[in-house]
Amino acid sequence: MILEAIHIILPILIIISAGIAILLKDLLASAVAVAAMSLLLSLEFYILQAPDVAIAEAGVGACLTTAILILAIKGTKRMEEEV
Amino acid sequence: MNGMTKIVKTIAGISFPFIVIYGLYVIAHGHLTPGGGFQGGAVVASGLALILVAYGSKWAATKIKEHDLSLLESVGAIGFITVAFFGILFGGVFFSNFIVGTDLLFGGIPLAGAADINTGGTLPLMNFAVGLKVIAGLFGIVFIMALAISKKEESA
Amino acid sequence: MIANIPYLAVVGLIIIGLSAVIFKKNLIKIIIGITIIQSGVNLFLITLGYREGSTAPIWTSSPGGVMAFPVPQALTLTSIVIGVAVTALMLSLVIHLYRHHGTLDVRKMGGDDQ
Amino acid sequence: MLDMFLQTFDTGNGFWNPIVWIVAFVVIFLIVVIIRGFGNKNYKKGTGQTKAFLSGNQEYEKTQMHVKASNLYWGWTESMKWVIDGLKKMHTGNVSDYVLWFVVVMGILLLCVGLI
Amino acid sequence: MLTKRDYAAVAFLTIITVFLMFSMLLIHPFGSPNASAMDQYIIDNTVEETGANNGVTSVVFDYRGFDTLGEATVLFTAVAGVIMIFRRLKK
Amino acid sequence: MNFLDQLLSHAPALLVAIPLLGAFLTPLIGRVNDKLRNIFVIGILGFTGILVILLAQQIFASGPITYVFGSLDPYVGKETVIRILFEIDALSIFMAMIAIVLSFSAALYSWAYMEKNTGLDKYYSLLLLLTVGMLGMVLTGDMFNFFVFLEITSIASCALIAFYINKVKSVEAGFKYIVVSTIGALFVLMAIALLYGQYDALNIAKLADSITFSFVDKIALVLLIAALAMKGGIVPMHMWLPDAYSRAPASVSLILIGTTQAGLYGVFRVLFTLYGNVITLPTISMGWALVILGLLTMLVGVIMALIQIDFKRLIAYGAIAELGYMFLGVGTCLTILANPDITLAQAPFAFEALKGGLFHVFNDALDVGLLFMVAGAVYYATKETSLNRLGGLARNMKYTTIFFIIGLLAISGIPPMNGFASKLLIYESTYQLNPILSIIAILSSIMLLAIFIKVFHAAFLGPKLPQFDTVKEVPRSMLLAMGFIAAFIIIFGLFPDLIVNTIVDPAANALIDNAGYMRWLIGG
Repeated sequence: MILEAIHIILPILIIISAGIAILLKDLLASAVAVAAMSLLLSLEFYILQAPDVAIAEAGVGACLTTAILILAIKGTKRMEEEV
Repeated sequence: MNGMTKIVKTIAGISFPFIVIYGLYVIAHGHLTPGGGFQGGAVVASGLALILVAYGSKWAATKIKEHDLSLLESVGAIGFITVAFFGILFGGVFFSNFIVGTDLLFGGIPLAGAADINTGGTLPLMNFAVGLKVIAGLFGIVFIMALAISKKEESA
Repeated sequence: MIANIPYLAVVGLIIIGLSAVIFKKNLIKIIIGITIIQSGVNLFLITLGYREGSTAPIWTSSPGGVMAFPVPQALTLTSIVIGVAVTALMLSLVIHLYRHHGTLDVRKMGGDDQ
Repeated sequence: MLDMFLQTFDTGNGFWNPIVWIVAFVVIFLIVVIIRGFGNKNYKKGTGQTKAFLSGNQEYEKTQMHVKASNLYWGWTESMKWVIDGLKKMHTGNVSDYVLWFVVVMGILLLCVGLI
Repeated sequence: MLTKRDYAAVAFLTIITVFLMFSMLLIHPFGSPNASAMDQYIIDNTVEETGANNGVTSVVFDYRGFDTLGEATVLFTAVAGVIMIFRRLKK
Repeated sequence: MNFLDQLLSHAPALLVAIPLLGAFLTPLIGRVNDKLRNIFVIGILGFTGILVILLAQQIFASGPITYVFGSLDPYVGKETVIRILFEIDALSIFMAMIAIVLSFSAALYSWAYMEKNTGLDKYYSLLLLLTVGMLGMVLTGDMFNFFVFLEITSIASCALIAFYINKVKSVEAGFKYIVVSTIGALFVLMAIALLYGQYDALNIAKLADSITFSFVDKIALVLLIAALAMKGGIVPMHMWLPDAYSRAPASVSLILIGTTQAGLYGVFRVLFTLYGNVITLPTISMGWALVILGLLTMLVGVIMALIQIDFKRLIAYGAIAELGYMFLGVGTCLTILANPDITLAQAPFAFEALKGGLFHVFNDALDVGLLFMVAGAVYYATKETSLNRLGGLARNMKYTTIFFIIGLLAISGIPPMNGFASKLLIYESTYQLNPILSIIAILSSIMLLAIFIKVFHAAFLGPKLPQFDTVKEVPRSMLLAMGFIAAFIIIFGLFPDLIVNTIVDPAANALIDNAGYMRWLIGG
């Protein structure tokens, strides 16, 4: 029962963090939201019995992708311009 | 990009060996426990990225050149494809797992459900090659981008 | 049985990512959108391989019983690494574009036909 | 071997043989040369005969004689302006629009294939 | 203010959403795949054939090793691309 | 002799593995010597080309070849296919020939054309990787493997398009290309996952054997077709194409033709082979969709080409128009095949249309490739791409002008060049489906002639302009590459029958002969 609840809650959380990543105006914050999404995704992978993918997603998605995103934001501009 | 404060540097220095050892463990035990060349390589690369961020890319540029990373990556890739080519020579087919069942290293035949570190045939070899490649590749990407950005900051 | 909620989350992620690519004006936001689509597709692949009450396909100290499918997990691994490669390339192009334009607005990249 | 090369290309409704075509061309060319041989031989180089005759007007400078690429087919582009303007408006050069077009085509195809 | 483009985008995104949702409802229910020929074979035979305890690694490096070569190539390509993009130009 | 047999039996794997090994080695060799690296790359591509020809001979003689990676026992005949396999039939090897001809001439052309740039080690490495991607896409028999090679192709070509990083338009073109093709590739992956989820298989033949055309299959079909057509540059998803083609180095534009055609190959393979068993069920709509997209592609391509003043951009729009002919030919065949009331024997023109479409794939690669090389040569000599400022080059660049005339005649389908033969097949067969189709096709062919005569007039004819007084003929390696392609064009034009009978006919047969593709699976 608890597992089923997690199966329902985690996808919803993932979608929420994806939405936050899109909606935030601060690119640094949205990069962090993407990292949070990756972390939740890797948790979901772990629960779906894919520990290999969970490690890869945590290492690549949550750490390295965020690192290069933040590097790129550092090299460009932090805030999203108003229209 | 300059380095961070002494606290960050120290903590990064302390945690770095653990991250690297965990990553190497993941690579070496890829055929037994969750993980493998990619995952372990990604873990080690994130450890290296941590050091890069803590000490700054200027410091890192004195220690390592992007040439060397590119070379290391080529070596990993060539090692991987060479193992695959050996499949033609010894196993008759490209990508054949020719070591399983021989007396070579990693050639042990697992008893039912009890593979150990000495089994897996070409799998551990490929794991090592891919691990090397992924470490060099992923860290290379982060390193080159960091270097390019710091250069731009200097010129601006 | 849970009424395919993870599957619907996949569609949600893909559509969120696509709308980010279509509606957002910031180049890095577009890249974040693509990352989200990638996550959605990865989640879909893993979800396809899941079996109710299964264990991971690893025999070391496994309790036995049904196992989750290994093939989709392998495919997802490949897809994750491809994703980071693409993201890195796109971001480095964006850094260059910023150097030339001084802005990240997608409308700056006009065509030659106007 | 040779007859393999000389086979005629059968298109289902007719045939097409480039070799014959080329032979015909060569023959026509020879005929033209022969007819040209009957022409007037009084032509002299270096006299006024070689200059362009523009109704007695002065000849333009060489660089101005060349019609620019964007001026070619001016009439056609002028009369088809409504099509060309529409198409130009379509090519915005914006990545989001490119993806939007992809989404549009995918939606239409989904409607076509999914509902029928 | 919504432009014509926004309306079109929303309309077509809705179409895609609806179709994808339907396909997600029609595909096999969560957690109980309806066919398992390929995967069951791998689960049954991995340990004997490849000598690995990790099913995923055996798929990645043995059964579908060629994909992994492709994946390594993608990474190599990306690194080559990034190095090329940030290369030093001749002055 | 034994060695040759051994080589030939492993040729399918070596076709991909050898350029790949070459790509990994190129940066190492480039450290030693530049000239050595160029020779190495050309040698690798030449060797691959020889392998392609050897393999082609074998396939045209004895049917499709299956190569299983990793085991001598492919588990065929048991209930499923476990491993990745290469399934090479006549169509695959046909596309592989195109890819290798383009790559080889691009490598030859780059020697002089790219000489003065930095970063050439990576450039050549990426060139080989792009070849690997194209070859892998056309040779593979596994859906996921197809996706992986698709990604290799897009990443390598993106990096190559952005080669001139100091020019902002190149970087933009690279960025647009990678965004568009990544999204397309992700939808391809989504479709593969949908198919996998239903049938638990990834092999094309196995999937084709078990497809029932349920609702989910329909969705997967649309996702695949839309994404691959975008990769192939079909209107209205073509807009990345002129940007990418015109801003890349000329040698890269040459190979990019190969990548778009690999995308088209994906469309054809999906429609005819993957969904081949249910080809009468996808209703007639898919065939008509192809025909309509083809017509749109032709018209938009020629109209946009007519108003361009940038040399390479104009050729890029011309290339788009050419893509329409292929879609038209293949779509015509599909409408007949998909109609349960008419068999193929009752409508022989459908097969002619397919032959025309496939023949045109090769011809288009050659013609557009030659024109791009000429554009590159003009740029190399004058550093100028705007047609408004060019003029009178025929006086200084005699060979280039001759090659341009050959390309002009070929692309606009003037007899006796190769474009005419394939277009003739398409005109005659589409006329029997619907006369309007062939009228539009002929019309756009005429417009193509007009477009390229404009280029000819603007760039090559006219008085000698003072700013181009010092212009010289381009170096020998570029002329050699152009001559290589031009020789193909003339041979294909003079002996169309030979080409159609030896390579196009088997390819067309392989495309509609679905049972032949799956023979090893069904019949053991």
